[in-house]
Amino acid sequence: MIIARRTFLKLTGGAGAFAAAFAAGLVSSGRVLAANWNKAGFESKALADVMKSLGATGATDSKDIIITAPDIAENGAVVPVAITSRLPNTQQISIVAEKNPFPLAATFDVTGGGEGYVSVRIKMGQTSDVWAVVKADGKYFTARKEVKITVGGCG
Amino acid sequence: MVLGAPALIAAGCATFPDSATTQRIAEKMVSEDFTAPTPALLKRLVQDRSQQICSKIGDARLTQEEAAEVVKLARASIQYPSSGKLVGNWKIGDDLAHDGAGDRIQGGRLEKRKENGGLCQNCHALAPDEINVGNVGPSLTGYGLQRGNSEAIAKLTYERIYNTWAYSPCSNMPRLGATRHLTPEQITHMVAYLLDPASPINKR
Amino acid sequence: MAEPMKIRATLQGDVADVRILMLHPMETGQRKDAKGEIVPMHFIQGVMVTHNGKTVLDTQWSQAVSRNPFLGLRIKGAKAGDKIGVTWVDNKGDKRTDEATVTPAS
Amino acid sequence: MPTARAGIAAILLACLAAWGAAPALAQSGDPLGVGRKMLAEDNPGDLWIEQGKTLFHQKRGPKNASLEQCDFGLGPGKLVGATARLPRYFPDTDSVQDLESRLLTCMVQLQGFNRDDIVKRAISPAGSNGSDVEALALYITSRSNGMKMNVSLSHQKEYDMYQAGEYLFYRRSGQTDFACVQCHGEANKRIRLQDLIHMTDQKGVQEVVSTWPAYRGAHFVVRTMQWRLYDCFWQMRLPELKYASDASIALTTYLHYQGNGAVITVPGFKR
Repeated sequence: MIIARRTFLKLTGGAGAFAAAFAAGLVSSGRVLAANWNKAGFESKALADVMKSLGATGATDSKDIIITAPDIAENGAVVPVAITSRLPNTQQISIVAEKNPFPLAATFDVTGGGEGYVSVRIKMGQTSDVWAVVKADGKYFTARKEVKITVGGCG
Repeated sequence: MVLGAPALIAAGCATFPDSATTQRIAEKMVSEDFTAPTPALLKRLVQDRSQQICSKIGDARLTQEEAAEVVKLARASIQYPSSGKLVGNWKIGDDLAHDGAGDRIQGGRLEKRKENGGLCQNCHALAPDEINVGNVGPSLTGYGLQRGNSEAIAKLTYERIYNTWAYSPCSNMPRLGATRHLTPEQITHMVAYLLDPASPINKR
Repeated sequence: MAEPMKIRATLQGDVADVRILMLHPMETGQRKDAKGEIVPMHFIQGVMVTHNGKTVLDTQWSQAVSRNPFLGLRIKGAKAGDKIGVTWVDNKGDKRTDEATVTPAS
Repeated sequence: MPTARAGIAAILLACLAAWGAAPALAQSGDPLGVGRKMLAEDNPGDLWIEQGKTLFHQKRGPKNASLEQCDFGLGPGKLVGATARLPRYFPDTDSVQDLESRLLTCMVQLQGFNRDDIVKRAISPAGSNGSDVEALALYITSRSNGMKMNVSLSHQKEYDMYQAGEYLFYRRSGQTDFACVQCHGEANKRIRLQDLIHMTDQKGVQEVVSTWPAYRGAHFVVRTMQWRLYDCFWQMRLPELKYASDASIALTTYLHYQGNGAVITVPGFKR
């Protein structure tokens, strides 16, 4: 279905889309309100740079992080991703779609009684590994899962 | 559970319209309830003889005579490319097989492209590694591997795409050439895509 | 104008399962409208969730979060009747706060 | 036609069976299921219910009136259970109306809106905030949530509509030779990855009639049954189905009646 595909492309944008968006909007607007917003991380174009911005370079794989996401997503504009961390004292969870033009999608700081669990929906431009980067007890751990993106529709 | 005619109708006080009355009412809707940018496009709703025969309601069966008529009309409809060559370029055919666009009408405008997509991916499994394929029609994976690429197979394949009703009267598959959705030349590319040993559809 | 969120907070043992739906375009800044003009970038940058006034989740989002966002989280040590507060802030400075009460599992 | 279908299937299956072509999906369980479940559990469509409620009670239009006096068949303003019985015959308009055509009648008669204006905006652009009609249709239908679809064919015009709807469901035309049944007449079929609902089966048709209006994930708005039908004709390469036309109401009458007994659960969630 072509309308869906068009919509998908428009709403998610391509690589150029994200770059242009950042150049035109965020970077110059100076109206970034969230004080702790990780500008360097959200502007990073490579996984390694994202990890660096999070201070997570050299993080180790952990089986205590579970990524719940579809093997195949019908609609790349809405890919559900839930992260469960069983690591003691989970402090932060980030979701990174490696092949997105700007891979870092979201970071969640867990405080107080918050559990090591978040669920969200992200845009993905193409089939890619989705990474969970978890800070627990001051150390960084990762897990990843591939999500295949097909542009759904019947046209 | 398969649905039948509404048995509850008997319990009501209205009368069951006979099929001629229903047809009259419904055809009036068809003629009044659709819009198109041009009168010619509105004519797409007009059925040809074969479509009339193939619009069986519910469990109604095609009679042998009807099937024979559909086959006869289909056979007569088939035209071959002026070049006489039935096997084109499989790469073009590959693109066509994965193109589902063209000729739709929305917001008072016709989706006009140089040529229409072949629609294959919507209904058929294609190359072995493809996920985003339909299953309304049978899998075409390995089509050429099973059949070879003789002239006879090329002709059969061409004809089945051009007007599949010549072989399977009233099947769900569109008569892609006969309805002018595709040109004869486009169909030769799809034949190549199905038969060529180098085509992804014949990857082992 | 920011539309109200839909917040569900259901108790499962002593954990509140919190599900939040927000109405927001999450524009990437690249989409064109019907007239062919670029729709300016417009997305939620941060969402804060509180439990009886105490912050339990502080998020940073990019425009890669989907339109009409969903956020799910779990809060330990919750009781029926506890207050869950949610505030989002977008890159244009629009914000919206809504509150819900933790309900027992049905 | 079943004979014809079996025919083509038999010919091709015979060829395929020899080397056992299994589609990739069949081998890997349900790789789409996880995502579908996650999306359906938290449906953004819910956000439009409140909007629809506000629109319903607000005094609007040239006549500055609410829709509280609108009669959906159970009496003015009575919404609970009303959509479970639609489409139905309405004496005041002497016609069979579905939810959306009835809503149009009320917006014109009670509120003084211009019919053409509403129709033009009824189906909103993808990625928009949705239309008034979409929000209203969802709110009104949500008032029948949990109730069973119970369409009756007791008036002659209701019978006629049903029969015409069935006729249209099977009527093939256009360059794809499609009627509805070509895609919706068998179980476990897909167009690409999208499941096609088996509408000549009671369970299948019940799923259709109980889940619209629905949030359409790829469009980010609530879509209605009128949209669903319109979009099918578009994909079939046929002319555009007029909003709230008799043809659309006939098809809805046919499907809703077949789906009687389905428990209404809106908004649905469609990929």
